[in-house]
Amino acid sequence: MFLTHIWLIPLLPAVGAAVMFFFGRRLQKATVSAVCVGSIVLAFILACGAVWQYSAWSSTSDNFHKPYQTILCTWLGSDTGHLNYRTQDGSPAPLQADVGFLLDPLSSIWLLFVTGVGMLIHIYSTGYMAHEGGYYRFFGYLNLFMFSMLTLILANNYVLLFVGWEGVGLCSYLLIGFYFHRKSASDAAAKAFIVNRIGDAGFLLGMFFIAWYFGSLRFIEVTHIAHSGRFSIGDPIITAATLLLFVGACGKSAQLPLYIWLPDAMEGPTPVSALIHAATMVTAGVYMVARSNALFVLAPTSMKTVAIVGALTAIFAASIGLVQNDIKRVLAYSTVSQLGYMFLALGVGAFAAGVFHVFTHAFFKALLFLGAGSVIHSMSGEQDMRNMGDLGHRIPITHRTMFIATLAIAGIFPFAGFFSKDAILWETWSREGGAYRFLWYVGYATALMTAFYMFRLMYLTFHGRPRMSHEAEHHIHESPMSMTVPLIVLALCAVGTGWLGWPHSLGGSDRFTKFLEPVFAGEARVLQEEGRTSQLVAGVEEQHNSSTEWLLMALSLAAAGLGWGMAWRSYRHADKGYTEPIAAAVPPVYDVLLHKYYVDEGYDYVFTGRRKLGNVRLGVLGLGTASAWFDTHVVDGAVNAAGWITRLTGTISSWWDKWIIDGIGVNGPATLARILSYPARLFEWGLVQWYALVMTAGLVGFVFYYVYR
Amino acid sequence: MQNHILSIILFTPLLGALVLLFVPKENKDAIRWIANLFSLGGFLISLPLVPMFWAQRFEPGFKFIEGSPSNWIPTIGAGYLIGIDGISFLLIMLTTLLGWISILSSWTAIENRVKEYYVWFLILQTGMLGVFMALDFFLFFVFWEAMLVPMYLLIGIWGGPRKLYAAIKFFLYTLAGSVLMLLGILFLYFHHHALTGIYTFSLTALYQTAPKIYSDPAYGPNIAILLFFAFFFAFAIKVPMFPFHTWLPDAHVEAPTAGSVILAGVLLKMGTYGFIRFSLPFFPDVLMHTRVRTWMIVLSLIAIIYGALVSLMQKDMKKLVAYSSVSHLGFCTLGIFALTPLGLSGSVLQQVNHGISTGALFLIVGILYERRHTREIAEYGGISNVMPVYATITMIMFLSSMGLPLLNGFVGEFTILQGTFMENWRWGAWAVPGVVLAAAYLLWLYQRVFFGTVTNPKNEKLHDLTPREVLTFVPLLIMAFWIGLYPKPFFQILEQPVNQIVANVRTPQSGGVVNAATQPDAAQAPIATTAAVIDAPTRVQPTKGTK
Amino acid sequence: MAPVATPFFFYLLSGIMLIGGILVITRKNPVHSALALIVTLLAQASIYLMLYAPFVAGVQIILYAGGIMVLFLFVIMLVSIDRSIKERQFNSQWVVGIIAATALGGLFIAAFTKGDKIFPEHVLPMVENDNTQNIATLLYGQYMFAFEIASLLLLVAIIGAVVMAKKRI
Amino acid sequence: MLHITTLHYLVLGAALFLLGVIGVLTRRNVVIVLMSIELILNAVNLNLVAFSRLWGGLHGQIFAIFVITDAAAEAAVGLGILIAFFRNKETVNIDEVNLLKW
Repeated sequence: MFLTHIWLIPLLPAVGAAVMFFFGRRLQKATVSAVCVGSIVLAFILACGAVWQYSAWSSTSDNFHKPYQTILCTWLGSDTGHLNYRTQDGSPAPLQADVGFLLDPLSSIWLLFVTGVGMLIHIYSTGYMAHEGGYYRFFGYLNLFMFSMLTLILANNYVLLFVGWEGVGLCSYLLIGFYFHRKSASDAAAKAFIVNRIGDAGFLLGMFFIAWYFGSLRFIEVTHIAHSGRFSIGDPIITAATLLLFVGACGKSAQLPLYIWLPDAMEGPTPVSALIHAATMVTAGVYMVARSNALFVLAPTSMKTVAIVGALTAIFAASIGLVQNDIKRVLAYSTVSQLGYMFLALGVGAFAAGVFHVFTHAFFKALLFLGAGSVIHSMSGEQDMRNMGDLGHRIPITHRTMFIATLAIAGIFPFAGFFSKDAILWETWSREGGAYRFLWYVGYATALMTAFYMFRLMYLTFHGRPRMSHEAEHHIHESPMSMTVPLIVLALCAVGTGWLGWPHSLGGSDRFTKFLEPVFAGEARVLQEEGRTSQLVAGVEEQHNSSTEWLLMALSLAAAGLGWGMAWRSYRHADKGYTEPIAAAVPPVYDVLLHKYYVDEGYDYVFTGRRKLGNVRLGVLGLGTASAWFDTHVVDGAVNAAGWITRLTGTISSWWDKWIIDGIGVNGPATLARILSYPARLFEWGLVQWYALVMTAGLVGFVFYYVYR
Repeated sequence: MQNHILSIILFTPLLGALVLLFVPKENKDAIRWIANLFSLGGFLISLPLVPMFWAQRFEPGFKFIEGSPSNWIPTIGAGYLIGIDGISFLLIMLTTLLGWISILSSWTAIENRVKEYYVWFLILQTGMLGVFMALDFFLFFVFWEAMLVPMYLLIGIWGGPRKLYAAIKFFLYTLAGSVLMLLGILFLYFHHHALTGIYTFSLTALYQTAPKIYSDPAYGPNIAILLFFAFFFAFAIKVPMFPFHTWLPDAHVEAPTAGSVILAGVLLKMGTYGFIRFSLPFFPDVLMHTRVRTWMIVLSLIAIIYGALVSLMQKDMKKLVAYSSVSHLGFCTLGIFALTPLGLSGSVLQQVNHGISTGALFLIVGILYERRHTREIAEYGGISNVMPVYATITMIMFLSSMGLPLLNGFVGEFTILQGTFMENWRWGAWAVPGVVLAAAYLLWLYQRVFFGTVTNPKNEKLHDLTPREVLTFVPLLIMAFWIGLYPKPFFQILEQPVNQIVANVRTPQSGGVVNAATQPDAAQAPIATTAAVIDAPTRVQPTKGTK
Repeated sequence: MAPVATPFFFYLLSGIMLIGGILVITRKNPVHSALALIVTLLAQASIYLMLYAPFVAGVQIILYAGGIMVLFLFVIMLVSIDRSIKERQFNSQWVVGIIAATALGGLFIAAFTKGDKIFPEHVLPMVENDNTQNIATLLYGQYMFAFEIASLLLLVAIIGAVVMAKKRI
Repeated sequence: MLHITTLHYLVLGAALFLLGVIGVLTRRNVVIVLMSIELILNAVNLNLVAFSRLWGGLHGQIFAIFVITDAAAEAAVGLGILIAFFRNKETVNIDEVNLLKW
């Protein structure tokens, strides 16, 4: 029942959004909350039911480890089979995109945490947004986002996934720009959308390559064909396709070089940052790459690219996060960095580990954001950590839950982050006989930085001396129940979710990887055939050297501890005008980090052209200016010149006509006639009776002639 | 009724214009009511065509044919011969819908010379419908030219400050192209006579003989290419394709709102329609065996990116939308010259989409213009605060225009891109930046006009949409969502004609030199059997879940 | 009719006509002229009777004296004649005009004198009764077409007169 | 002499005709000019009827009737023009009609 009605899961939020669109303006806040939160709660229940039913269904012998697919109807395409294109081998394939849903372990995981975290954040928002204008608009957008995200997750083909993909981008745009009267917010919104669009363009092209090569865009068919062995490893078209898909993922999941929109996206309300820009939407890229794993494993170049980009992003963003002062920006860079981790895992072929990190990260990062939101809420909108301090005992629930989340993200045993992060680091170390070991160092350094900037955040916010103004201090209060309850639930998850992937080396059974096995099993075979790896999934893992793994765990714990310690030393007693340790040690580095490596400025000079380089405008705006000039002066100029030449010849012709042809040729004889006519005119003075008289005279003459001839 | 439905649709607006002639011009409200009645009537009368056409959407050839060849001026072989296929059907429905909407939208916008305005508008409507219906080249040309005059007057009388410049530019530019087309038509006409001894302008007859020019030793490929360009200029100016587009921004900026809507929504489609209806079937060999097609594709790609870039820099809202039309129409011509069923059907769908979304965009600009009498982007800001409903509708239409999935624009663009990509992936790849730039210029415009706080005190008192204005948008919104959510009917309507055209173009003509390298799949299909060209695919059955 | 009476009446009526004609062209007041013209016309109608043309005589009285002259009188009433009565009545070329007319008259007399012989000695006999019937037969028979043309001419004249006399159409 | 011949009628007609001509040529008042024209027409009619009597046929009389018709039409149009003219120029003097004069 749940499985067959799986389409209800995305539809419910869509209905909520539609209700808000048409009637939201007239509804009470309570009704708005009831409709929107209710739809998500229902979706969550349905999602749980569907996953539960799916696990039962897929363990039957008939459907063992099969994905569940249901196709409602054809969306794109004529459905008659006559509207076709030709694939690369010349066979016809229809233009086809279904409204179809696919449930397998991969989408189950996303389904659960998206609806779960989404539900909690909806509840949280009823408290957070209670005093804001545009309440119904906010919830309408949130519901629309849930619809898009769930479509993205449950889609059975790339096109429908793209629908969700663009849909979440749109909702992200709308929600970042929620405070649209602020210029910075609308700038950030447009930036997010356009940067995402660049990624989407790559995604589109990747999709076309897949359609051209595989003749279908359904995941099941593509995976099936990819597994069939028709294509050799390293096939250039598949490499191109996967690289283009990864461009899309870079846009959506904020990887280098398209990460720039995510920190700015913090202009949106904090629940939005938590839901969209931390827990769910930004992991869509990870989802898409994991979904296309069958293709990626056929393209080692793409895999390497993914891994390197991921690792670089991780350390790059973490280093920026070290010195940021805006509480949400720290978290934003942390998100970018963690997403880098996930891509690192995917790139080295440890899909399950990457997905595991997505899963745990969703909870603790959402918790961190919501906690930050709670802090901001209590501080009456203040986001700068330099003006906080000593909040720990004033908002205890927020403090404690956030502390749990910090432990989780820093990778302290036994919190969730520890398991997922260590899984990634371990896979990076061990995959392909250590080919990626250089990336491990990067990941390790990142872990150290992560611990440092997270504990820096904690100490600056909750400990040290109070640095806020007296008025603000006076207003500090713990958030309402609707906000703290989600925090507590998420804190529980931040502790517990990691245990799902308790590794074998520590005596666990790593249920998480096992659950995902059907999705990635095929790839393990490919990788093995390739001879690139000796182990991937459970069952093989016992063979590896547990002692090395323990050593690595200990090292990363040490790194986390070191970061914590450094932060403790520097910020424990932070008072007004505290010194940043990095600024004290190497000021130039601090400056570069504080200005985010000047990347935004560089992009403005080179790509967007919003800043002029001297007198020259480069980038798109420069091209646009040049094109506009070309258009008015050259293209339109040519048209006008043609008109001008025509008019010039016209003027000459008319002069010739007037003075030569008409003047001499025509008017000449006329003038002559006129001159000659003067004598004749003497007889005519216009009096009627004179004419009659002349007539009579004529008559006299006439009669005279007849009488006397 | 069934047999004459096309004629009824065609002449209803003209009847309205005749009736209006008898209404005293002082009686403005009566004139408005009558004009609206007739335009709405024209739309409603065209609705029964939908089920009728739907019933025979898979049948080959033209449907609802009326008249016969040479029944009009037998001495020269011109006839009143009209009929439609899926392509013209969609465009006709678009025309009747947009005609109604634009007439409705001019209720308060036009205050002087109301009677003439509506009379010309209704005549224009008949002209446009006639272009899409005519199956006789003479008739086609008559409508093609006849529709120029009302548009010229609409721009020239009710336009903005530089209306005369714009109107004359529009008129002369289009006329220049038409003259070349007339020469081309006459050549085909006499060529047909030379081959068969019959003087006729009937399209179906010319379809038989025109493709033979290429391989005819008396003329040869060069003549065929020249002829192709004779038609090309007429259509490319109308579309407008890249170097011929500059009349468009001027005409749009100066035209009254309804004129812009019709100009963008329908008039531009005549160019693309001309390509599909005439250029492709008349000169298949020119397209398949010479470099001409590559040039067409290159021009389309330039239009896509260049139009978007120029649009990015505009300071005038209408000009911005006008250049975005150049970009969008670039997609349409790209789809046409990709010469694949997907490209063609996407192109026609995109033409309809462009009519809907860009039509709506011009209405949107027109509404602000009516309130503030300026189109300068810098004059606005924070309009969302004072006109929330308007802002919402605008957002939806912008999204539709930039091709967001589940709205109409995406369906067309995706199909075009896929069809083009499959023909040559580089073509598809070069077109994709246009999608990104579309988002850039539209969102930037939205941000500058709607976001922020109201900084200009003149904008503080703007009132939101009136019910009449909302009513003008409702059909467009419905269509936008319909095409976006459930485009299958449209694909089914287009399927037969596009396959037919592609089959005609890709099948080697008698005596034509088939270049196997450029045309790997040409040999399969006889001209008339459409389904055979691209045989039914072996569809992989989806894995159905158990209940 | 007795032969004595005929010359008498002829001269009487001729005298009336000529006096009337002279009055027409010499009176200052157009009303007087018109009245004189009526007298002339009535006298001429009598002469028609002497020429066995009763129908023409009737038409002369009804149409000319009755219709056209009423029209003249109306117009005279419509246009203001006060000013023109006080002004000069003859134009600058009147001497030349009279000379020309006299010359013409002289020529007429010469013509009559010279051409006297071309007329037959005796008038041909003529059916004296049924004149109207015979005219009708001719009008609706032989002259049918001319008759219709004349009616068309009248129609045009009516429309023309209305168009020209009406202030605004 | 006592016998009245056709010639008498012709002389009478000629006299009437000359009176009419004198009127047309010399009078300034348009109304009287028009009346003079009527005189001329009547002179012609007299001749026609006289000849009709001479030849013993009715054709002359028919002609006379047509001339009367013509006179009626001419009078109507002429007087219409007169009224239009008077309205514009406030005069009935024919020598002031010189709009078409070069």
